[in-house]
Formats: sequence, C-alpha cells, structure tokens
Amino acid sequence: MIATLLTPRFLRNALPALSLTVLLLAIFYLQPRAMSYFGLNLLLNLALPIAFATIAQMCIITVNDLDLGVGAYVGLVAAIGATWLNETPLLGAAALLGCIAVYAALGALIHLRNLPSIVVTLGMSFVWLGLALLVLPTPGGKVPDWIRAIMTLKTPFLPFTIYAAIGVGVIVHFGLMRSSYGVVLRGAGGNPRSVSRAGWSLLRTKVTMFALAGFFGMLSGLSLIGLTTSADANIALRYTLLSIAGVILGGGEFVGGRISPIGAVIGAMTLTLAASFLSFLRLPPDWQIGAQGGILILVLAFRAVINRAEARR
Amino acid sequence: MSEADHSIVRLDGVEKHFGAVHALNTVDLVVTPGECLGLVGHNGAGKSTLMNVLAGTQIPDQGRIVIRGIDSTDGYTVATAKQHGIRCVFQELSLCPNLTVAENARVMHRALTGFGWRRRAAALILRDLDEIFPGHGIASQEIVGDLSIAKRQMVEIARAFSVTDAPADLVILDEPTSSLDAVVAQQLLTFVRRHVAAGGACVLISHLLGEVLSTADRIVVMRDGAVVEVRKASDFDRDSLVTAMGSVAKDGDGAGAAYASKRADGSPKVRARPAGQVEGPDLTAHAGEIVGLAGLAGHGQTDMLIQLHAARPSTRHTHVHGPVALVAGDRQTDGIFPLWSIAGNITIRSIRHLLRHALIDAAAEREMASQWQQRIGIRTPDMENNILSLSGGNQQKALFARALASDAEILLMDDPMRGVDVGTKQEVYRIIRDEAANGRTFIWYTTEMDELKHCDHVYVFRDGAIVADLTRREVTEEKLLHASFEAAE
Amino acid sequence: MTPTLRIAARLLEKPWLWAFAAAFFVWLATIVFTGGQGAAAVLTAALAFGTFSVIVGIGQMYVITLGPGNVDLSIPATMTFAGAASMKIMDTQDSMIFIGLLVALGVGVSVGIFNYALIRLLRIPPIIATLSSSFVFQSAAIAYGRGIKIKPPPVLAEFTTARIVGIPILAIFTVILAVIMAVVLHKTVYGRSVIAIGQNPRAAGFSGISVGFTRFATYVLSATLAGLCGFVLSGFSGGASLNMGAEFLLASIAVVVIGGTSVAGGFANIPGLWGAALFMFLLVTMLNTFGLGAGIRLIMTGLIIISVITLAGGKSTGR
Amino acid sequence: AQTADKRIALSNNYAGNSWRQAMLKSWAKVGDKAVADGVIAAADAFTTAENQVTEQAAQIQNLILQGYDAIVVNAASPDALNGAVKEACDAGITVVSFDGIVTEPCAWRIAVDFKQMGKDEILYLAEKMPEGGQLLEIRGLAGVFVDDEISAGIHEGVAENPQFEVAGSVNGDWAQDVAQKAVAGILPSLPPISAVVTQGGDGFGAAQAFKAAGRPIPLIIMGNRYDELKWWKEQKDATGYETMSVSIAPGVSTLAMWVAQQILDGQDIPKDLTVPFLRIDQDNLEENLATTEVGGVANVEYTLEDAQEVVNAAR
Ligand SMILES: Nc1ncnc2c1ncn2[C@@H]1O[C@H](COP(=O)(O)OP(=O)(O)OP(=O)(O)O)[C@@H](O)[C@H]1O
Ligand SMILES: Nc1ncnc2c1ncn2[C@@H]1O[C@H](COP(=O)(O)OP(=O)(O)OP(=O)(O)O)[C@@H](O)[C@H]1O
Ligand SMILES: [Mg+2]
Ligand SMILES: [Mg+2]
Repeated sequence: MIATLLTPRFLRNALPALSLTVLLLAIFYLQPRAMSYFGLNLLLNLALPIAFATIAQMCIITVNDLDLGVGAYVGLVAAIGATWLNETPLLGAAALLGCIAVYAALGALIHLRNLPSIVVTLGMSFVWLGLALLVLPTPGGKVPDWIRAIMTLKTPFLPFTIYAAIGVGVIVHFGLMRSSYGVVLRGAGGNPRSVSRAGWSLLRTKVTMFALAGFFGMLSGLSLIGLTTSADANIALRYTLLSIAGVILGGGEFVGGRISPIGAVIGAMTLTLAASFLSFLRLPPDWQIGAQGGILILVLAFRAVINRAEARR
Repeated sequence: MSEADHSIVRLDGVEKHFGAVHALNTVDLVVTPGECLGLVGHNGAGKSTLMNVLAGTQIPDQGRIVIRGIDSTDGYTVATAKQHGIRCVFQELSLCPNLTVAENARVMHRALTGFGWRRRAAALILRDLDEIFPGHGIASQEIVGDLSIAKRQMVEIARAFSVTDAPADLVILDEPTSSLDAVVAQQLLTFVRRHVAAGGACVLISHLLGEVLSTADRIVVMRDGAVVEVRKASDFDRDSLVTAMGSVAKDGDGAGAAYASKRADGSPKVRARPAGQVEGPDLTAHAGEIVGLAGLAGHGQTDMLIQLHAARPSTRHTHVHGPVALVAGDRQTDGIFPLWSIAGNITIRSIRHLLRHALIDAAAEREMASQWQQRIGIRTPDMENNILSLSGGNQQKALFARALASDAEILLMDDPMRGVDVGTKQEVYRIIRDEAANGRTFIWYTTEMDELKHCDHVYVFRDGAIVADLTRREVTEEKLLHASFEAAE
Repeated sequence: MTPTLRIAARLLEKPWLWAFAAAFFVWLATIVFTGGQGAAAVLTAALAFGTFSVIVGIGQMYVITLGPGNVDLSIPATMTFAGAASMKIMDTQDSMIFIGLLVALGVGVSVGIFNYALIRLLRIPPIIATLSSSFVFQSAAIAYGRGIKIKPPPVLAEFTTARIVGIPILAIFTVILAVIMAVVLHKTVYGRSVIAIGQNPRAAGFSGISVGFTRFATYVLSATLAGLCGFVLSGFSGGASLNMGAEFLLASIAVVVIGGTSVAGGFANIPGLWGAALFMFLLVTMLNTFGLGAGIRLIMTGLIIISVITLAGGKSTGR
Repeated sequence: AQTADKRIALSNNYAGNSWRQAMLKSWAKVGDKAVADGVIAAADAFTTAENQVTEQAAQIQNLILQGYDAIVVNAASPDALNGAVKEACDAGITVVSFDGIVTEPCAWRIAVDFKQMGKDEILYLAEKMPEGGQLLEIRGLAGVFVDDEISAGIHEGVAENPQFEVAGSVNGDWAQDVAQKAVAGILPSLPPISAVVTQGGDGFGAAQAFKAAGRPIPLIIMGNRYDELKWWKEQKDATGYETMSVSIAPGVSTLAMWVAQQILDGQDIPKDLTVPFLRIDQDNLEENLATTEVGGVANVEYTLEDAQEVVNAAR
C-alpha cells in the first residue's frame, strides 16, 4: 500500500497538493486562529477568482498559446458585472456573452492567420482595459445581489470557497482530462499535426479553448466582485501573471498540452496562501515585497528537492 | 482494365510541385483489395508525397483521385480518406506525446466516445498491439512521450490497423520498420500478410528491399517523381530492383572483409560501462575501429550513446578521449533544427572551425555545405532551402554530413540509416570505412543485421547491460538473437 | 523578375519591415493631424525614448529566442536597483561616473547569475524564477535607496540628453549597440547557439553546443543590459526612482514580439526592435495628439497592435 | 491611556515611489514612538507588492485574522475594497482610511479635497496670468479616482475661467519619467503653452521635456518632490521663475494613526475628516526646501494634539 503510494509518478502528481498542505500547516502554526471556518474563509475566499483565472489561462496554454490579457479581461467583466448586469441584467448578460464571443473569435484569428498569441492578447489587454474604463470610468458600481448571495453562502463544515474550488477543479478535470473530446483538445496542444491528420478541425479546438477561457475569465470577474461588492477597471491586472504562475505551480507546462486542472486550482490557492503566510510573519515593510519572491522560490525549490530525490531512486 | 473496376483507389496523372522541385510527375497508381503494394525509390523520389496525396494531407496540383470507381478529387481531405477506410502511418511519427497510448487511439477514432470510452479505447489498442506485436510490453496507460521511438512506432502502426466504425481497408505504411529491430519488423510483415489475406490492402514503403520483396504482391518503383516500373514482386529480385531504382548495386563490397584487430596498439579511445550494469564486459573502442551496438530496440543502446556523448572528457565509468559527434536517429527530437536551412543544419557542429576574426565565415559555411552535398548526395536545388523541404532520407543524410564534417574523432551513431535508400547506404558505408581507415572511431547502434557486418566489434545489449562482446568473425545472426533473448552464461 | 522586383520581394520577407511600416504610418497620421507641425521633433523624441526600450529589448529578445517559456520578468527591478545603486554611489560627482557604470553593470551581472541559479539549480521555470527575483531586487532597491532620489552627475545628465543635429547621442550609441548585438546573434558561436537552442535544445546539445553555458550567458546578458538601461535612464530623467522600470516589463516583451522575433524561440531579428520601439512611442503620441480619452486611447492602442501583427501575417513568427 | 494594549496595523497597497516611502517612514517614526510611550501596543506596517486591489483585500483579511484592533488603510480603490472593509468592521475592527479612502460607511475617512486642489491650480493661474492661455494637463493613472477628482477640479476651474484652454492632456501616471515621456511626445504638436497643470510628482519630468524640446519653459505647477522644489528654486534664483506647489503630505498616515487611536480610546469622531493639502508658495519655498530631505518629499508629520485639532475642526 505504502509502496504504491510512493511511486515517482504519484509523488510528482501529488507535489502541488503537498506544497499546499505544508503551507497551510505553517500558517496554522503561526496563526492558530486561521484554523476555523471563519479563518479559512478569510484566508481562501479571494483564491476562488484567481483559481478561475488560472483555469482560463490553462485553457489557453493547453493549445500552446499564452494569454497576456486575462487580467484586464477580468477587470472588464467586473466592470460590466457591477454596472450593466446590476442595472439592466439583460444588457449585462448580452455584453458578457459578447466578451466570450470575442475570445472565441481571437482563437479563430490566431489559428487562421497563424499569429503569435502573445502579441494578440497583449493588444487585447489594452482593448479590455479601455473598454472597462468606458464602462466604468471611475471605480464604483454595485454587485448584483444574487452574486453577492452566492459568494457569501454559508455552507456546512467548510467555507463555500473550498467547495467551489474543488468543484471547479473536478469539473474541468473531467472535461479536459477524462472526456473523449477533452483528449482531442489536449492532443491539439501535444501534436496539432497529428490531430488534424486524424480528421479533427484545429480551428474548432482553438475556438473551443479560447471560448472556455473567456467563460472562466467571466466567472473569475463575477466571483471577484461578489467578494469586493463593487468594481474597478484596474482591479485584476495582476491576475495575468498570477494565472500563469498558478498553471506552472500546478504542474502544467507552457507547450505540449501537458496540463493539470486540479493542479492549477491548487497552484492558485498556493499563491494566495503564500502571500498570507508572509503577512503572518510580520516582516519589515522594506522586505515584504522581496519575501513574496522568496516564498515562491521556496515553494518551487521544495519541488526541485522532491524531483531530485525521485530521480535518484 | 478489370482491376480498376474493383480498385480501392486509383490515382490518375497526379502532379505536385514544391517551388522548383517537381515532386510528382504524372503519377498513376492503383491499389486493389487483398494486395500489398510495395513502393520503393531513392530518397526524394516522391514516395511520401504520393502517399500524402492519397491520405488527403497534401492537395495535388493536378490529377484525379478515384475511390472505388467514384471520382473524389474535389474537396478530397483527410476526412474523406478516413471515411473511405484509408489510413496512413506517416514517415515522421505523428502521435500526441502528451497523451497516453489509449488516448492516442481515441484521437484516431471518433466512435470512441460516451460512457466507458477509456476502457474501450484501451481494449481496442491493446487488441491490435497484441495481434501485430505479441509481447510488445506496452501498457495502454503509458504516456507516449515516455516511450522509446520503437514503441511509439509500434503504437502508431497498431492504431492505424485498429477498426471501430470506420474501416481500415487500405493502410499506408511509410517506412514502418525504420526504427524497429529485426524481430519486431518481422512480426509486422507477417501481420501485413495476414491483413491482405483477409481482404485488406496495404502500401508498404521501405528501403529494406528484402522486406518489400518478401511481403509485397506488386512493386511500384519511383524515380525522380515518376513511376518507372510496376511489376509483380516475384518478377523482381534484389538486383533488378536496385537497377530499376537507378542505383548501382554494389552489394556488400568491403563488408565482411577479413577481420584484423586494431586493438593491439595504443590505449582505447573509448571505454565505458552502461550506467545500470554491475558486471560483464565494458564497451571499448580504439582508433580506427567500427564498433556495433546490437540487441533488440530499446534495450539501452541509445542510452549508452547519450552517456558517451555526455561524458566529455571523462566520468567515473566512462572514458572518452577526443572530440565526439552524434548522428541522431530520432531526427525530429534529437537532430533537426526546423527553422534553419540545410546548410545551417550541416555546419552547426563545426561553426567553431569556420571562424574568421572571431566571426562565422559565411563563405566557408557555404563551401562546407556544398562539399558535403556532393559527397553524400543530398537532393535539393539549393542548400539554402529549409531543412524540412527535404525528404526524410535526405534529412538523415544532412545529419550524417553534420557529424562527418566535424572535427570529431569519435562518431556516435544512433541507428543512423533510418530511411536512407540503398544506393546512399552503400555510399555511406564506404565513407564510414574510409574515415575509420583514417583513424576515426565509430560507435554504431543499428537495428539492421546487415550493418553489423561492417563492424569490427559488436556489443549486444539486453535490459540496459552488455551481455555479449563479439568480434566481427564471431558475429552471426543466430548468435546475436541468442544473446538478445537469453541471459549470457 | 526584374532585379528591383526581386529586391522588393526579398525586402517584403523581412520580419522587421512591418514594425517600421507601422511606425511610419502612425507618424504620418500624427503630422497630418497637426498639419505638419512638429514632424521632426516627434521623431527626435521617439528616438530618445525608443532607446531605452531597445536596450532592454535586446536582452529580452535573446532570452525569448532561447525557446518557449524563456522570458525575463526581472528587467524592471534590475533597472530600478541598478539605477538607485549607481546614483547613490556616484552621489552627483562626475569623477565617479565610471565607477557608477561598473556598479550598474555589476548589479545586472549579479541579477543574471541569481536568475540562472534559480532556473538551473532549483529547476524553477524561468518565468517564475525571474518574477520571484524581481520581487527580491525590488525590495533590495527599496531597502538600499529608501525612495530617495539622487541626481545624476552633471556630465552624465548632459551626455544622456545631448544631441547632434537633432539626433540624441544616446540613440546613436544604441544603434551601434544594436548592430553589434545583431552581429553577435548571427555571426558568432554564441549567437548561433542561442538560436539553435531555441529551435531544439536536445539537438543543440547533441551538436556540441554547451546549452547550459549559453543559457547562463543569455540571462546574464539580459540583466546586464537592464542594468545599463537603468543607469542611462537615471541619467536621462534626473535620477533613479523606485518605479522607473515598471513600464519596461510589457514594453520589453512588446518590442520583441512586434519587431518580428518568434515567441516560440529560435528566430530573432534586431532591426525590428527599433521599428517596434518607434512604433510604440509614436502610437501613444498619435493618440495623445488626437486628444482622445484614456479608454478610447487604450482600445485604439490594442486594436492597432493587433492589426499590425495580422497584416504582417504569422509567416515566420507563428508558433 | 486606555489604548495601551491596542494594536494598530497599516494596510498599504504600494511602496514603489518616494511618496509612499516617506509615508511608511513617517508611520514608523511616529508609531514606534507611540509604542515606546505606551500609548498603543503595536503599530505594524504591511505593504503589498503591486498596486492591486485584490492583494490588498487579501491583506486586510489577513489583518483581521491576526486580531488587530484597528486597521489604517491607504486603499487601492475607493469601492473595490468595501467587501474586505465590511468584513473587518463586522469583526469589530476600527477601519480608518486616508489618502486613498474607501466608501464603505462603517469606515472613517480622512480625505483631501482633491477637486479643490485641482481648482486651486487654475485659480492661481488666473491670478498670475489674467490674459489666460493654452494649458497642458498632466493626469495621473487612468481609472484611479484621485486622477478623476483632480482633473475634474481643473476642468471646472477652466470652465469658470474661459480665458484658459486645455490644449493637450496626457497621462503621466504620477511618475516623473512617464510624464517626461508623454510630454515629450505630445509637445511638438502643441501650440505655445502658457502653463502646465499637474497632479504632483510629474512637474520635474515636464520641465525636463520642455527643456529637451528646446521650448520656452511655461509656468509648471509643482508637486512636493524634492527634485521639483529644487528645480523651482534654481529657476527662481536664476530668472525669478514663479509658480506654486500643491500636494498631500505623506505624513497624513500619522494623522490616520492618531485618529484610529482616538476612536479606540472611545472618543466620538466624525466619520468624515478633511486635511488641508500642503501648499508651497513663492515666499515659503526656501523654508520648505530646507526641511525636505534631499531626494525625498516635503512632509508634515502629526502629533496627537495636531490630530485632536483636526478632529475638533470637523465637529
Ligand atoms: N514541404 C516541402 N517543401 C519543399 N519540398 C518538398 C516538401 N516536401 C517534399 N519536398 C520535396 O519533394 C521531393 C519528394 O519528397 P518525398 O518526401 O516524397 O520523398 P520520398 O520518396 O518519400 O523520400 P525518402 O525515401 O527520403 O523518404 C523531394 O525532393 C523533397 O525535397
Ligand atoms: N535520446 C533519449 N533521451 C532520453 N531518453 C531516451 C532517449 N532514447 C530513449 N529514451 C528513453 O529511455 C528509456 C530506455 O530506452 P533505451 O534508451 O534503452 O532505448 P533505445 O535502445 O535507444 O531504443 P530506441 O530503439 O528506439 O531508440 C525509454 O523509456 C526511452 O523512451
Ligand atoms: Mg519519405
Ligand atoms: Mg535507440
């Protein structure tokens, strides 16, 4: 039993979860108050929007592209969510659907013209931010009550965030890793030529993945304003880098369709917890920023140590 | 012609140009059910291009594609081909390395969906693997990228023969045995015969003429983009086939010449022990020696070469004296720089010696490239063309040129003749012998029995260890097989 | 084909052409709007400010050329730290300029070594390694400089803002740097190695290229150029500030990819950096001149970038 | 005092410029002294890496967990932190916002009348140059409310003084080099400029750009950075150059700390307090320059008494 648990492949897959556990234990040690329903909620509720953004980024990375605009896009969704969706729900819903359609169109454009996605999404990051500023020139707006209600749901035993994060991870895992079309989608990242030679449309896979990214980006924006109650065009610019880091922390790779949805969710949580861990350490302000780098390095170095131990076996 | 009426496919007057290259020149081809069609020709003759047309991955400039008597030229795509039961194992392997074996089967089969598809996909691919390659040792949940190239090739072949709702009436095999060892290759050829006996059809492309002669019913010979001969296989023999291809048969000259040990004088250039091996013979190679690595594919020969390449100058169990160059066998992952020209791909190993005033001398580079184009016969109008514009065999020649042109005293070769045509092979064997005579050392992993006859010494690998050390005189097929399968006593 | 046609056709294949064409049209649109006023002055300003993007862009380009996943996110922090450290050491004295330059370059080299150590020894993916180290060095800059802004030595300030017939001296030096780095890229063993690794690292290793050393040198190169840029930018803008590098995170990547270098690695070109840097500056200038609101301005920026890359077509830049 | 066992935290969203550094320094100086004097138990400062709402929200949530009695916030966004601020209030924590204030009703606000600040710039100009002229406006970071407020004040002032016209407007992100770059780009296309209205932190950059373009240097409204004041002084000495400086003193963080302490002490404090902005004129330039650290920011730190004064004024 133990022997089967300690196989290299298992260790490698369990690594993200292991890092998360260690971090969580360290936080509990530093701040026992965190070990409660209330504490866990405070620690983790902002991880949910990051997890959604990370999943969105992962969809794009699956087909060997990269989205430098996801942060700005989440900001736009937040702006729409706190204004139109609240005041004129139909218009708001239509606008959000429109955003997803634009994402799908980006996928098509990138595929048909064989463009580098980095440039296109970089350009789109300006467009999203500009649109957000038009929708919401100064911060404000109000989140629709139903979103607020969902995000503040009192669930039994564990906070809503944790259920939601597990739910997202599992659903996307089934969609991409277990379903039969998911295989084709990942295959399109692994060897596009082989997939098209098997008679699949690469255009369709690209469009699907980009539309999915748009969808999860939308969930990210909406869940975010559910927590903040109002919006700001600049609210999530940082999500671009965070989401990339989350995918990689979770064991994904930039090219080749090697991804892990559950790992990505765990990666997003690890990033959130890492920042909290630091504030519990009460470092001098000068070094607080540097420590964020330090903790990322530590978490990843931990992986390197395990990987090396595994290689030696 | 009556055969045209019940043919699976008929190509009429197919033309294909790539820029200045006339890859296919009014080619006609017929494949009928129940036959294995052999397709041979020199490197760059147009075989793969023709098969790409047939499989729908390349659109011909002109000509008709007739499927079961119906003209399907317009809008002919991969999907059309698949629908009509035409499958292709391409020369450059095309599996998704990030997916498992079973998932790769799913990519091929639209019908594998719905509840329990994973189980069905695994069963499907394992059934075909078991049938074609008994004892293959591949699990359906293995990630393809973790498999050796031989196993990847086996998976791809099995996948092409697997049947769900779409039939596999015509399976095209473009150099399927290039990375397989003799035992596995024979399994495949036996299966091909069973397949056609059951009413299926195959196109078999190979540079191992023996395979084609023994397996095909009819043989089509191509030369410079045109079909030059179509005859029953029994009407050909090796010599007439080589002649038809336009090469001069110089069979076996030099090979099997009297063995004279070169080990008497001097210390060895290379001495090494496979990483996992505790006891048994070390691998040793002296200046001017050609040392063969044998055994079944995937038993550690490539690892040995990598170990030698990484050990410059020396590590504990590995001593390598002198500069080293490697000729990759898995050219896509280990050899080719896909964005560079042919010339750039050849000179990269030698750029340090092409410097003038610390800068790379473009003229010297061109000079080296064209010199080796001549010596090794790379078929291209311009060495500045992209490397991927070459046919598979010609790419391999470019990799050969890269290593031979370098200053290396020790050349490591990882089954380097994959996809090289007969005529060129003879040419390369000659170069190897000449270079060895000049004092270069060759360490040569090969999956072809015939090539071991060129070696002074042969080490047989099994399970990552050397199990036998044979001199040229001792090398026989029987001995090799024995060592490959049985523990060495 | 006539010779002129052939030359035109060859030119059209150049990946950098589009960046320059885009810069030209944006410039044209600007001066049409102003009725010709300030046509030359805008170009001068574009050259002056483009310089900084080009300096860091060169380093970023080498890194990106190493292949997928390679990117240097520590450029802004390196610039800030190098700028702050060198200004503090020079303390407005002209006699210390050379020492100050050495300090700035030294900071760059150290950051590069640190980055590569993270990548190599701890096997951290470059994007996260450089992001982490950027936090560390940003902190170091804060702890070291405390946000105090020290003026550059007068001679340095003079040099970085000086012009010859309207052309900034710094731009001339940067053109020379660009030419040298282009020669390094295409004509030296090191440059070839970078391109080879970007296409196929395994094959590069088997072709006798020392993959590890080349990657090490490239990360050091990028950080060193960032240090240099921090030094001259501090001189140019009257001292180092803590956020002076911030805009170069996106800018350094943008000039590389808009300039026609492949984001998938293994294919790079230096002239495109200049084209893209001029384009990016002139684009902002054009939209400012049109007097549009921030929202519309951002949208136009994005759409124009996408149009340029779409027109240029993903022939050589596709991944 | 009653507050001897109370712990106060500063939640800061950005540390990447000299104003924020001065703010943190003032906080540390005054806070350490208050702790040493036994007035409060702790005054810890927390800062996030980038100017990001989400990170600050998480930070505030962590401070709640750590059981601080009061949280003093310089907020990344007036609205988007309301969720976290509400959670803090619900946990019984006093929240005092300053500079970047929050709109959540349960929190206290120490605000600067940014709109008035912008308007004052035009009023000053109207006095200096009654004949009016063309203005160049340098704005801050798009989408941040301070930027909108100041700009609105400026445009209101221009509307009331039609002899002025805004000929061009650029975003300088409150950073000297960004301002320099943006001004240098737009300058060639502009008519002669009489004055530059700014938001602080960007005056020196604008001056550099004018100098580089070889254009006559207009009247540039300054902020409170040392380099701005220094440059002004040099011009004043050389040519009798006249201008003014408006800004908000980074030491306002210490006012917020005292206000938090007073609230913890059980005082009844109005929810909305206003601090005057720091204005420097031609005649008190030298005085202010002398007290400003070289390379730093002109500053005012508050004592408990100063704070009580501000509070009484609001009552
Ligand atoms: N994509 C391409 N671009 C340009 N030329 C090409 C391309 N593909 C093939 N060619 C050229 O077409 C000719 C035929 O190539 P093909 O691959 O069909 O040869 P082959 O008979 O399969 O050779 P081999 O035995 O080496 O595999 C060659 O000269 C090759 O260089
Ligand atoms: N060049 C390589 N680099 C890294 N791993 C390799 C390489 N070649 C093979 N492997 C892996 O090493 C393991 C052992 O394979 P081994 O090296 O014995 O194969 P091999 O004898 O070279 O087989 P193959 O026939 O094709 O090349 C396999 O999992 C294989 O995928
Ligand atoms: Mg071929
Ligand atoms: Mg092998």
